[in-house]
Amino acid sequence: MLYRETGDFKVSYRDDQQTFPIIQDRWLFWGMLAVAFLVIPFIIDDYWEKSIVLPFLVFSLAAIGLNILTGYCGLLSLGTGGFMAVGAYASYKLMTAFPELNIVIVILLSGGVTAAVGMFFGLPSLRIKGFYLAVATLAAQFFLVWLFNKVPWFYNYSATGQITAPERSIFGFAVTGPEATPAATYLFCLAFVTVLALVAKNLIRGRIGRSWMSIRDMDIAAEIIGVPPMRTKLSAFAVSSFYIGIAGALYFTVWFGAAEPTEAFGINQSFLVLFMVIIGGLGSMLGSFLGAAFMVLLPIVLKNIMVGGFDVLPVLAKHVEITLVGSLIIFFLIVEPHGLARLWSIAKEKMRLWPFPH
Amino acid sequence: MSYLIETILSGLLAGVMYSLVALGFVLIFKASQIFNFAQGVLCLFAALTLASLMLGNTPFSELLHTLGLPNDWMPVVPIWIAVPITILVMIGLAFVIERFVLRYLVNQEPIILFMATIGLAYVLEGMGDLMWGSDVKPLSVGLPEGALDWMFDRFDIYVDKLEIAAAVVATVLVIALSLFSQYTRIGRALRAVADDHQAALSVGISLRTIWIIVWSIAGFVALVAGTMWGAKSGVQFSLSLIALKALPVLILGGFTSIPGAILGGLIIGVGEKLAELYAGPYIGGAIENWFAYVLALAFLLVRPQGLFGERIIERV
Amino acid sequence: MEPETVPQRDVLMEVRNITLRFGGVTAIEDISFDILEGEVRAIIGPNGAGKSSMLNVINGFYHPQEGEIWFRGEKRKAMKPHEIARHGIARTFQNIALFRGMTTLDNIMTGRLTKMHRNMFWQAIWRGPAEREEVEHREVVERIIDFLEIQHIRKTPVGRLPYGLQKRVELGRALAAEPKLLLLDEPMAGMNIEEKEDMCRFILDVNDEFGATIALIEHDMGVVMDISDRVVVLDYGRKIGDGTPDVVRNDQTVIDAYLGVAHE
Amino acid sequence: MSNVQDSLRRQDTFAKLLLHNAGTFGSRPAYREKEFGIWQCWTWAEVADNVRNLACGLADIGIRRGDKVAIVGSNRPHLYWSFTAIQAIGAVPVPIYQDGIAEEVRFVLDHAEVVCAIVEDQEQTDKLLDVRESVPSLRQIVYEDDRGMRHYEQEFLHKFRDLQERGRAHDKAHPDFYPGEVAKGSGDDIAVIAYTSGTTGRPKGVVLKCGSLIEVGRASVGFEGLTEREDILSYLPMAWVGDHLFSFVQAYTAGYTVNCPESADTVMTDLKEIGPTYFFAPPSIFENILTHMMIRIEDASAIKRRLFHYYMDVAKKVGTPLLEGLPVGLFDRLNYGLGKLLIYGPLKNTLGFSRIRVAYTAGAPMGPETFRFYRSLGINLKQLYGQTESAAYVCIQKDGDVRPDTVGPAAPGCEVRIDEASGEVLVKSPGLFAGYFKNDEATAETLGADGWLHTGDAGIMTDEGHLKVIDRAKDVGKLNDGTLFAPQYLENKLKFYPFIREAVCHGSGRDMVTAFINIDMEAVGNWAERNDLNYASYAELAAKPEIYALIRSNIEEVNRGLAIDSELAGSQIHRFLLLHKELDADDGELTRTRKVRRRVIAERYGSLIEGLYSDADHAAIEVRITYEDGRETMMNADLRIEEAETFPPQSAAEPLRMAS
Repeated sequence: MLYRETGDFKVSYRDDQQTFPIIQDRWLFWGMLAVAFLVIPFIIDDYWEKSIVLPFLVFSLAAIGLNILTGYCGLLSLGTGGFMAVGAYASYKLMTAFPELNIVIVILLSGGVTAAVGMFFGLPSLRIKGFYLAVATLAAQFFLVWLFNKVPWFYNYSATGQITAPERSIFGFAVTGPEATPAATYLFCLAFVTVLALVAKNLIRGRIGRSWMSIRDMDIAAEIIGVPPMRTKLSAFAVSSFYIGIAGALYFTVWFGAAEPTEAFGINQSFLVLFMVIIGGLGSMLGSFLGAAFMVLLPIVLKNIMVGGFDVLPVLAKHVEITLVGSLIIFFLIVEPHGLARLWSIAKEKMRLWPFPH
Repeated sequence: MSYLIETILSGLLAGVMYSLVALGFVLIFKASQIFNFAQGVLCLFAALTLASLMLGNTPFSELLHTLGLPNDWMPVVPIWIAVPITILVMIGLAFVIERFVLRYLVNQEPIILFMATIGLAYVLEGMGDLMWGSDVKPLSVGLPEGALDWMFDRFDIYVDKLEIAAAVVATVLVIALSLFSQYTRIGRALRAVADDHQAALSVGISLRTIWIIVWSIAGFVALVAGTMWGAKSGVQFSLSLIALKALPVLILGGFTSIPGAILGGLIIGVGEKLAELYAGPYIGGAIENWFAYVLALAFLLVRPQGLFGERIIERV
Repeated sequence: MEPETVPQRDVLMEVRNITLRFGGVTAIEDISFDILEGEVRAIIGPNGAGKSSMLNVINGFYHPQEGEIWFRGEKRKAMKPHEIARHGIARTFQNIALFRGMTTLDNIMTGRLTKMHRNMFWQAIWRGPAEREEVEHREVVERIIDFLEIQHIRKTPVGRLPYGLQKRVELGRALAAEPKLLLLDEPMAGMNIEEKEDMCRFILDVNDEFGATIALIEHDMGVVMDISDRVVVLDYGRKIGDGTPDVVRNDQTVIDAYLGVAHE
Repeated sequence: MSNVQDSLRRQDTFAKLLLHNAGTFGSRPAYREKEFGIWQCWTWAEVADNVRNLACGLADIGIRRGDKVAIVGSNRPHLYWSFTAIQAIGAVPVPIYQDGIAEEVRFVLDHAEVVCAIVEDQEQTDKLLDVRESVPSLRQIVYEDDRGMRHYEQEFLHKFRDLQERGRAHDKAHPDFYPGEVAKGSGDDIAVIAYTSGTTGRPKGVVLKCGSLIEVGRASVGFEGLTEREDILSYLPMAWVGDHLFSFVQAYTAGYTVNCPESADTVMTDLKEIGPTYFFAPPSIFENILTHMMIRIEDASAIKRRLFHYYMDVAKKVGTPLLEGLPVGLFDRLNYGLGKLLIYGPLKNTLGFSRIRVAYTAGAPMGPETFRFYRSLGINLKQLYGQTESAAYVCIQKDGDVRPDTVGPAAPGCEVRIDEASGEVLVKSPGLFAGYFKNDEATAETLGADGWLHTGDAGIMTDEGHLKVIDRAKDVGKLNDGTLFAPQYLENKLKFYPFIREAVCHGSGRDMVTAFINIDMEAVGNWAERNDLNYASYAELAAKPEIYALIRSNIEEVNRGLAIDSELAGSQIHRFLLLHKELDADDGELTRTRKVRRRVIAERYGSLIEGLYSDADHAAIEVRITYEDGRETMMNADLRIEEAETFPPQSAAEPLRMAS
């Protein structure tokens, strides 16, 4: 209905294959980016930062990571929590071992470390497929959490077994530690998310993305037309883990400032991210964001309604919440198994054809 | 030496329990290609229901309390009534699951069904807590407990009677299931559906019926497994995590093989106990959590089709 | 332009004494034949004769227990299918094996993957080398799309396309690799007469304009006799005939084993 | 040399105009073509270069001044360049309808003494090779698309690109040749010989001169204020004078961009992508789009459908006055604005009409209902009146003074008058042709000694000086009771209904009016599906009683409308039948521009007409039909005849309601 595509024709392949080929989408994208960078920093407060915005940003990254592996390359993973832990502990070790190192570099390196670990745990994917592989990734999940629990070197032999992020700043603004302002942490994460999301989109639309998708859609045919399965699958594991590692690092350094592996990076975290990807839409960048937003907001909304609105006991509310989250997931899978992204694209298609139905 | 035997024995017994959970998975996977992640929670839910009935807990008591309704009217139910009631609850659950979940997801991709079972796990976990509360509940179903004296006296080996009992029950269950699937019409239909949905329909049983039956059986198996685990360590949330233990068993044994599930369970049980005994102390202990996976993985790399799977010839 | 009446053609590929077994079952037994540069070579035979297995051996998906394959004058070493693809062998599949989640354009672009080299760094940045490479290959692919007359479905996910068009897209994907040898596994199976005619035209045009050597499996004898230069006949994993369509058509063994059956 | 410069500066030929355009807006896009997934683009400078090479190439293969060169193919930039290249060396382009059957093509080639043909692809090459034997003058063929041409080895076949290469070499060797040839050109050169499809007889070659075409171009471009920034979509047959005016003459004089679709099948998609600012279509296309739109909206949800129809009614009431700049109430204005947001805007967007500044319809009169419909959406649609012989330039409606029932006043530079005796429209236009090629007799008949063009149209001048074209003069007749009978007027009213694709009315010299109806396969098929009617063929569908009922209701609505009009109340349609086949240009029943050839139809369907004027409730018919490849077959049918209700004449007190 709002689309006016007439006259927006493409005279070069570059225009034709840009990220947002429709001009209104481009406006929307830039508009949202402008709001995100120029408006929100001035109105954000502590509650929004810690409960909504940072979780959304961090989990968006994790969801992009998992979507690359599961949605684009077709490899189901249940080890997201473990890989986030790798990112978190890598950033902790790097921050404490090299205090002078810039936090941006620390976080990127943490992603790199996680990528390496991810590739290692991706090795079984060369022999096994489907749910067998999914179960295999659980090995990574349990092993890694165990590792960070049991080997004191990782938590610098602290008495509690917890890790705490020291303060680091960029351009004089603290982005980690208790002094960091909501605006600073928010912008810090937003910058990462923006750049990394664009990078992910670039990878997906080009040679590498097509190899991933070919493996996903029909691995045998892909190999026969010349896609090397080993390199392709490992690259998916590497890139996916890189994103998840960075998400883990941000989770620990910027969002919580402290972490303890069993709670923060347990199997439930893996499921949470998987839900985001499925509900958002497998194989969709937009879906990663929508899924993250949905799963971050859902419990908050439910809790506010129950505790705030009906004065239900928090414990009871927690139980109701779990039940409702589970039901909603089932409901969603039934209504639209391809996720929010598909709903959006259907709506968009309708808008483009309005008032005609087809 | 006796310590080693003790370890192996206890591993075998624990393995039987893993097998029991894995069995539930295999049944459902064979009949419907659904990777049922909720199997562990099913165990928890069954055990929770049984234990609470026997304790005389009122369902939804906290909720009733919040709503200002009477919440203390359930009598203590004797075991011989509580078990049938629980079985009925599990069968009812199978109906509900078929009616409200599976029916709408026919022909969806496996990953979608898998996600639905995770959703189901959440729902069951939440419902269990809502109905019965989240506190730890003791469960005593009259099984013998304590050390098996003559083993202890003769060989200085400690074996828990409860575990022996569990093993016996599990064995009986497995045999019963095998007989059921071999010699009954429904059983044959279940096996047929694993190979070919059309074939099953030609036996004259609808897919929906098959699903309900298979989920009911899985619920029953879950009840047995849950009861055994619950009797051992009390009914609590962590019980649902034993499902995760059953997963490597599945990899090892194959998703569709009942003998695979049993043998896999035993191997994992023993392997994990031995590893904890010999390797654990050197690397920090508590390796039970992941060792089973690594074992299964290592095995898979050698034999990707699992213990009893056939070598697949890929065609294009 | 030299008129192409010169019979002297080089041997592009030669399979020598290939034997392939699965467990105890012998799928192919001691088969040898050659494929000449630029020809259309048909492999025919009743169901289960080992035709598809033969293609799978040629593109390295199956590894024969015995025998060797000579390609472009060299004995081929043991290779993975994706390496063989890089050496210039592309194929289509009996049961369409397209990437269903991708568009026609993307499917055909995957055919170019062996020719794209920009590393992950450039891919991530996109602007610059990666984009230039992408556009370069897009141009080639667009010519294939134009050639196969599938412009109107360029951006349609292939899962939504009718069967005949999917077959065409698959041919496009194979063409995109600019293969020396193109293997077509029943390119016309399940098509109506009109679609078959189109496909025949495309195959001949591919042979002609892209200069690809073609080895194809086909059941429709009329089609085979029309478009192929030479025919190999297999039956129960053995070769029972080899020669021009005319020779094969009049060969008594072939008639007994295959044509007779087909005409009954 | 300075003579050359002087001559070039005069811009009285298209080759000179091209040089001028290349100099003035050299880097602006002149042509775009959807190919290989994107819009390939050529600037004016590039076009000038291409044309120069091509022209030199043509000279190199022996084309000389005065030679006739045919152009056959669909709308492609290369073929448009060919016009200029041919003209540049003093030869004469002869565009030929590319969907014409072999015999039509042969006739034109032979009649025009064509020596060379520039064709699009293998299909057209084959067509020419087939008739080459019987056209001795044809010596060379140039083809653009080399697909499938690998084994064509005849030395008289040239690839377009190779020819341009030859031209480039020739140009290098003789750099003065091209400017010299262009300078030799003058406004008096023949620009094109356009063969009219004609509703009667053999095609006639209309000779149009460069100077007059350019004058027409300048005048019409100035009239509408067209600039080099316009975008048009060229999809009409290149051999039709309308397309020539629009895609060639005006494009050169205004310097705007000509966009060519990817193929005939993708025109609607391409239209949507380009979103032309200036659009030209014969009424049949507008009618088709309208029909299609109505079909599509019927599939929409009830809410959307209701919204659509509501706002269509609003548009009918408010849209046209707004476009005309008349005062409209505030509420209506706001409501129309809302409709623009909800319906009109998106609608125009999905059709590709969002950017249109001016749209023309020409070639045939358009039904007033269809015309009003588009204008009410805010599309500045106008009628253009003209014929090949006047370069399609006689009357144009003026902004702010557009009426559905007239074609507007005489365009700048034109004079129009009505012959008092015959009521025929007589025209003087700067675009007047120089005569029919090799047909002085016809020339003398059409172009009187007084210099007036006898159009053959019957018309009247309104008091405001607007021309109202009633019909072809020879078609207008009288019923036995003396009532005026204008078949086309009735047919256009009928064709407004989506279910009616074509109509042929009879009545001249009869007691009453009757009609043949061609149902619209798509619209009726869609309706049938919705109503669970099964059918296997067009003929079967057209014979269904339900469909007869459907069409009858349409006809009766037309009758009701006619009853109000005192002059035409007598020409209500009494009896009708649904034809079992679609009228087809290949059978000679329509012209290539889809005009009804009454004489042919009267001959072929004589028994049906007799049936209509008897008491019979059915009539049998046998017709020969021709396939595209020239094969023929006989087709039999027995068609039912039904009556339609007619209404007593009323006074016009009640305002004429628009059918919806």
